[in-house]
Amino acid sequence: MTLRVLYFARLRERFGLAEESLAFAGATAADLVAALQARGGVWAEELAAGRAFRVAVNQDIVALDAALPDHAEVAIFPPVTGG
Amino acid sequence: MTLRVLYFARLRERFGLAEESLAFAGATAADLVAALQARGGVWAEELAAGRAFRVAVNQDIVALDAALPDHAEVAIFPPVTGG
Amino acid sequence: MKILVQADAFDLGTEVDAMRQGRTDIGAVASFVGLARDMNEGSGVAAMTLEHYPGMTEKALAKLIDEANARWALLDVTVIHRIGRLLPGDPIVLVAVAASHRGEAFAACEFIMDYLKTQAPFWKKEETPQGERWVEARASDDAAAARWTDS
Amino acid sequence: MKILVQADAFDLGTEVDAMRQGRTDIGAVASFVGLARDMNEGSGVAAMTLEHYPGMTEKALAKLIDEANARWALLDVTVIHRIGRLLPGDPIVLVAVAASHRGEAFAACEFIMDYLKTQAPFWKKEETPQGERWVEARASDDAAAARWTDS
Repeated sequence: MTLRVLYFARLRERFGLAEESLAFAGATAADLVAALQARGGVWAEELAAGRAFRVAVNQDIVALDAALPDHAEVAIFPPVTGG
Repeated sequence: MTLRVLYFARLRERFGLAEESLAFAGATAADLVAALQARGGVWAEELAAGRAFRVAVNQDIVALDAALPDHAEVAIFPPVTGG
Repeated sequence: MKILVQADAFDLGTEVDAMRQGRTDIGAVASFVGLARDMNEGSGVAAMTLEHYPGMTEKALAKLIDEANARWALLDVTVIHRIGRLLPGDPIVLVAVAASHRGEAFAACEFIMDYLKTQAPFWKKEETPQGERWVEARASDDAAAARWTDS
Repeated sequence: MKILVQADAFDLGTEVDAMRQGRTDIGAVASFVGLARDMNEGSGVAAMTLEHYPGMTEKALAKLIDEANARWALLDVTVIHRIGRLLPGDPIVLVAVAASHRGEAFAACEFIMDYLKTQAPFWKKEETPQGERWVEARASDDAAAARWTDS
């Protein structure tokens, strides 16, 4: 499937990337995170188990076991700090 | 002792009196209330045991066993309903 | 700290701006405005008149604010309560609390309102189609104030 | 209901007056303004920049308000959150809730703020003498939001 993946705030800066289009063979948010970790470097570091980040699918925050629909807009970002 | 006694809101209207100066022989707020009840009529009715009213001495709400200093400003009024 | 008992209307924006003016240490302002409603206890209310106990009113409000300051780290508090005749939609009371953080500001603002409702000597008389009537104190207001002594 | 995400400043008085305009059924308006402080985590903050996730932000705020409406009988809600670069003393966020009675207004206003702090996709970057830094999420904010699921 094809995904649009967005990064925000500290993760956007660390990855040097705000957005990408991704051909993806997995099923869940956890599979996507694993695929991104496999890139190594800052990706492995920031998305390591135990690091705090959030995943949103089509603009709703989801748990890592959430299924990803084709053409989903997936966003990965640090815990929010507005307000 | 001499007291200045003030009445507010519904009690002021029922007693037909906003303020009076009173020569008083008792010691506590309860004694004053008993003296006023002894007037009979609306006084006995409004200040009967079980009726909700408040007593303030020198502008602080007090319990009925509070002592009354000479020349105290005593106020008797219904439970408050501002805000 | 500012305490006013007045017949005139007040303006929430003006009061909160005055608290903030020239300061950069305030992180949170919680505020409350109570308004006269057109309906109470099931009947229409055309107007209300607020009576108070001059002298004690200001003293009681200052005591509430002192107690809030003793409980929470506050940067500023404003309380304004109107008296006299008010129409539905008119603002009656304003409480605004400035603090570094929101938890303190919210708690102190609600505490002051809850205590004001049971401790400050104001009384409301309503004009209804059935005639004038004094508003009765509510058990729910006593319960709201009691919450703060349990914690 | 009004939700705005904007770079421009907002005015508390104007927003609350807009809620009240022409209504006589509102008895209580609880409101909150969060402001940029000159100090955080022990160091001076010269300015901050707020980033957000366009699209999701509005959706997340609407969801918070829907949840507040489901929990309490509310008459109107306004939420405004600023984005972009802000200086100490600048207002960041406004939440105002109108209801018939104060209990609902206070609870919903604090609920919306607590959830906004943990659910709405905004991020703050501060300018300090030690350089720029992203603000870290606080455990106390998670705890504040969790209170509402325990009750």
